[in-house]
Amino acid sequence: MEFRDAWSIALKDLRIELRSRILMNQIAPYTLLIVVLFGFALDANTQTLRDTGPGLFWVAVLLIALLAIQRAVKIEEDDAARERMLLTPVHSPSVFLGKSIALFIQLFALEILLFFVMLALFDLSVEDPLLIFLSAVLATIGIASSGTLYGVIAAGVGVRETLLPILLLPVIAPIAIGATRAFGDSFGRVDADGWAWLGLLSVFAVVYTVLGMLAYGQLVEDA
Amino acid sequence: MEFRDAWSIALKDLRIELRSRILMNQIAPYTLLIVVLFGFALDANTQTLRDTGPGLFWVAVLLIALLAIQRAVKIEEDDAARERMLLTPVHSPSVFLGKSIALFIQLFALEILLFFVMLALFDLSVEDPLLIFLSAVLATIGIASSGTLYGVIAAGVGVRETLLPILLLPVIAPIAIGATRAFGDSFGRVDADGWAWLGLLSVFAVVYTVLGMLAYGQLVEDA
Amino acid sequence: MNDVIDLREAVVTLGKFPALTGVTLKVTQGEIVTVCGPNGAGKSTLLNLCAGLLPVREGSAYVLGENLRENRRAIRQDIGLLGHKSGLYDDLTVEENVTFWGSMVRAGNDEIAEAIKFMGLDGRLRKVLVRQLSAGQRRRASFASLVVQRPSLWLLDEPHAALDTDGRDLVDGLIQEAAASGATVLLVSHAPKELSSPSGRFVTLAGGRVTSDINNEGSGDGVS
Amino acid sequence: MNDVIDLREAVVTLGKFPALTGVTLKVTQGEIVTVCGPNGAGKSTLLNLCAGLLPVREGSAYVLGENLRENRRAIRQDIGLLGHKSGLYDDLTVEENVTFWGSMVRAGNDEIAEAIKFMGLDGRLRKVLVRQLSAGQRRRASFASLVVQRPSLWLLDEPHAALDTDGRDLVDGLIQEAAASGATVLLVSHAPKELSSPSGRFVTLAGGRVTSDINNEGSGDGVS
Amino acid sequence: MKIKLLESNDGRPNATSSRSTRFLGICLVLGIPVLILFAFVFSPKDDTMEDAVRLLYIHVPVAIFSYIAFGVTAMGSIFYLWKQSRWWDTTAHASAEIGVIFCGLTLVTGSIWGRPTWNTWWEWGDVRLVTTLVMFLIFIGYLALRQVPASPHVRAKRAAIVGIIGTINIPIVNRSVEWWENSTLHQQSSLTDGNLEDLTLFTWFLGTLILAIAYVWLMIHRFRVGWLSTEYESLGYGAAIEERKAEADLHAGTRSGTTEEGEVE
Ligand code: HEM
Ligand SMILES: Nc1ncnc2c1ncn2[C@@H]1O[C@H](COP(=O)(O)OP(=O)(O)OP(=O)(O)O)[C@@H](O)[C@H]1O
Ligand SMILES: Nc1ncnc2c1ncn2[C@@H]1O[C@H](COP(=O)(O)OP(=O)(O)OP(=O)(O)O)[C@@H](O)[C@H]1O
Ligand SMILES: [Mg+2]
Ligand SMILES: [Mg+2]
Repeated sequence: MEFRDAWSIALKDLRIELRSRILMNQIAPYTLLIVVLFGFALDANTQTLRDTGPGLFWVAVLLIALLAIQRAVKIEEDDAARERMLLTPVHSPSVFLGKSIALFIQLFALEILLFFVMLALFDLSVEDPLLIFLSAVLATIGIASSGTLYGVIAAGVGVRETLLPILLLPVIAPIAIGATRAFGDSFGRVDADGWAWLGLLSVFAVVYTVLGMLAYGQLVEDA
Repeated sequence: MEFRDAWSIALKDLRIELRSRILMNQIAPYTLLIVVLFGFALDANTQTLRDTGPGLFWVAVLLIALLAIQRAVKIEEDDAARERMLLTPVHSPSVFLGKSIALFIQLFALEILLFFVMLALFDLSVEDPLLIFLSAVLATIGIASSGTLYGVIAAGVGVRETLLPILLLPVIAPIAIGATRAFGDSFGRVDADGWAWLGLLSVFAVVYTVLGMLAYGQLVEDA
Repeated sequence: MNDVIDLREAVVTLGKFPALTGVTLKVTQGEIVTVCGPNGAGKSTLLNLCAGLLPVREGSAYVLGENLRENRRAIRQDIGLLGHKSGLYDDLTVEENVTFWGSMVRAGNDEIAEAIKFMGLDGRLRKVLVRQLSAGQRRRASFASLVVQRPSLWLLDEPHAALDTDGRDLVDGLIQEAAASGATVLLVSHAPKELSSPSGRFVTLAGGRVTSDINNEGSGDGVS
Repeated sequence: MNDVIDLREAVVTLGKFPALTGVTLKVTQGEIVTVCGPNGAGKSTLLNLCAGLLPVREGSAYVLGENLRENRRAIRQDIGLLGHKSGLYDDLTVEENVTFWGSMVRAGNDEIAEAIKFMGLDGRLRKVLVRQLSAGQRRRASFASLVVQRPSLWLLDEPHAALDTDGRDLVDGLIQEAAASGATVLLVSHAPKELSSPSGRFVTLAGGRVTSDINNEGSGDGVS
Repeated sequence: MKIKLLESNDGRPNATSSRSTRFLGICLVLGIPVLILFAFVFSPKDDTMEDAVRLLYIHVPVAIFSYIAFGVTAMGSIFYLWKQSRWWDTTAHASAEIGVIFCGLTLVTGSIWGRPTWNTWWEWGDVRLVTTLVMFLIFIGYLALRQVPASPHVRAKRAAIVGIIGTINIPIVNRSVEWWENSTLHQQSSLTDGNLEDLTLFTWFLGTLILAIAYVWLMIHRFRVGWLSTEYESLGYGAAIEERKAEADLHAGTRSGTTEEGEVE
């Protein structure tokens, strides 16, 4: 595994994203929309919203992650670039890492945006910024690496758009729950032990990253 | 406009959907997942769930509709079938109608499924089945026709996956709100006047169907 | 008026790029015209223009007697375009695809069955999903969905691409037959000498305009 | 052992369909082998098999000395495959694409610039998004991203498709040069007579197996 | 279509300002301090809302002009579909952009106002608030669509239809307070009730007038920017055509040779 390859791959993905300006022009507004949508659905007073703030944040992140992963798979599939990659000396753990890094960066940028919007809209106050930061980073690593892994599982089957959510959501839901609890603690709303949940998140992050690096090659092998 | 053409087109779309079994194998489980996901997000007791039942139902329908519309656009785009259709004597209102009908049938089938799941899970009881039925039909017509219209607006731009939700969600959100209120009334939970909301839903259904039939040709003209 | 295509200094831009920089071209009914030219010369763009799929930015453009600057829709149903893409649905079988497009262009069931047979897609392939076809089989299916249309102007972008020798002969026969029955054919080819009848009219496009237009008489394709 | 490809009764199934029904084929180093055959004969499948992209179901298959039944990965980096699809990213420019694939196969910057120039993609096209290219230009870009790889086994599926005369000459030159420098070339073509050197070895595939294997001596391609 | 030069009639380079826009600008510069004076000093406090009432002078005018701006977008869109002229398209785009700003300001000032009066920044159950937000998002989508790379005509057409559909929502927003009375906290027509003090009413009119001038001023400038930028896009047109035509000469030799070969065989 060479880190330089991973980095080239990540850069390539990020460049494609910047080129199509999806991040700024589309996913960012979509982020806002999701928050609004939940507002409708709950139809509740601000107090309820405030209590469920962290949960909403992570559900929104999950849905955004799905979109971002779909995109990431699509750009490899559109013109058989995935097969092309097989015929290079690049090791598949590097490919996995590269695509995960790109996904992580995109998701994290959006989370920052979403975070401040929610902070303002739902009138939340942060009690433990370090816990917030760490749990966001760890959860996002978990989501990015499991997303990349499942993205390739759903790839090439012609029904990816609908298969991916089904496969992925149950897997990343536990991450979202963990992150929700950690956030809840940081906002001082839930009397959960945020740092304990952080442990869970790091387990997920490590497990999915390692598993991904091991399994990715197996999965892409048969194009 | 010939209705026979519309029907052929609808049949073709439905056949493609059945062939890829997305409806049964994928969107249906996804529907369930969304419901469960909201359960997490709310993190609430059954009473809250029961009160927000109608809202959840329609938010789930919106998300499913987005997936179904993406698919419907994709099958036309994949191998330039949209351009091919331009070179036939079929009138564009027929095409619009055909694609809307197919979308309607798929969405309605899923709504029936979702409805019974929610009924069971959230322990709801129906007080006014006619109102439920009519509001579901009208709302679904509105969603299907506006979705078909916006699907073609977002088509062919290379960033469809993300553009479509941004354009469409705010437009169909009012439909979902109206339907939520009508449902709420039918479940006897909200003291809204359900039948008045039904009026709003029929306005949307008519407006989007007429507008779609008029505008669709304009939109597909330039491939 | 017998000019099926009549372009004068037609300019077409794709995005900001002037893909056609002023094409002047007249094609009369029953002619078979082969368009050659280097990659990126604007050949596919020319076909799309003649199909009424692209707006004319400058100059004038008449196809089948209609002014494309005023009405690009009227002619479309009389045009059969075979582009680089197939225009088929991956998740339908060959037969379902051809039947669908046949019903869209009001073809009868006989014509549909005949087209499938003609392109050599009967037998096993009839019930195979288009997604699973080989490149050439897919091209044949695309052709079949065009044949049922019986257009009066055929626009063929590299009709030989991906086809085997039999397929090429079939297509050549089809082109001759179409022209003989009064239709007009504009086709793009990178290897004109390989066409079965290398006589006829050859138009060379380069840099978005016509650089040569040679007619080898004696082909006998032109009707009337 | 000098056999770059050594297949014996190799069977490959796509889904349930046996696309190759028992192919026996030996290709030695430095050879240029042209594979012909009707549409759906299994030519593309044969190339994918040789690239180690498909599992061998029966028979034996050795490529570049590796047993494909045991390890399909080891050989992949030495193989350049040009399939029906381009393997490029639509939203990157020509230069970005070739540079990316170049860096994946450890090519130097000079080689990358040279490949772009060689395929006639310098100048304006260098900065154009692949999405906006014409069919032939896209094919050229795909070739450029292959050239930087300098593979020892070239698998080319209709290398002439969509290319203009210049492009075809370039590609023919490339193939000759590759073979001369010790690489092996297996190419699929529907119009073998059109190749610049119609001598050499021709393998015909039909119904998923080899039906004829003719060697026109005197080509001088084989370097051994 | 003729390609106009980037020059105005008097031969000078085209700018986005002119004598009349400068006049409007001066009116604004003078008018805003006057409005501030009236809003903060001369007009009285409200009995119930105290000083918060002063937000009325900005909140209501921006709300009204966001309606007007989106209305103009719809009109421009309709006329574009009818006449296919770039003028209407640019108008629609310019107005939508200003409308989004005004609509955003409505949301912001409304939220700020809501804090002291309703004790909350935002109320999800409120029909007017939510429908205003929906309108805002629809036009955010409209602007996103305008960013998408596509040919100008295609983009204009698609945007026109989105603009028209978006505007259908405006009457719904406007009427929502009357239709669903029981689900709003929001003020109903307090202006037409006639129980406002004279000076308050006057200040409110002044605010509306200033906003009207601001809208017109912004429109003219934004329109010209839009017009010039499309003009700018087509600037290289002639040169691009020449460059493209020259590509032919590169291939001239080889190509004609090949064609003749074809004839001979
Ligand atoms: C985010 C919160 C708010 C939003 C989105 C909002 C939105 C609007 C809109 C769209 C209008 C124009 C209605 C029309 O003319 O049809 C309007 C008018 C008005 N708003 Fe708000 N508003 C908000 C908060 C408030 C608050 C907190 C107050 C005062 C307590 C207020 C008082 C008014 C008044 C008095 C009018 C004029 C009503 C009329 O004459 O029709 N608004 N608002
Ligand atoms: N958006 C764009 N920006 C820049 N150039 C473009 C754009 N769209 C198309 N082009 C260029 O316009 C030309 C399109 O030509 P066209 O597809 O008609 O070529 P062609 O003659 O069919 O070529 P081929 O033989 O390769 O199929 C190409 O040179 C392409 O690079
Ligand atoms: N899943 C499947 N089910 C049935 N048949 C299949 C399936 N997948 C592939 N095929 C068949 O296998 C064959 C694939 O052949 P291949 O693509 O190798 O053909 P080819 O020789 O490259 O033809 P062409 O010249 O048209 O490119 C085709 O006949 C195709 O119909
Ligand atoms: Mg072309
Ligand atoms: Mg093939």
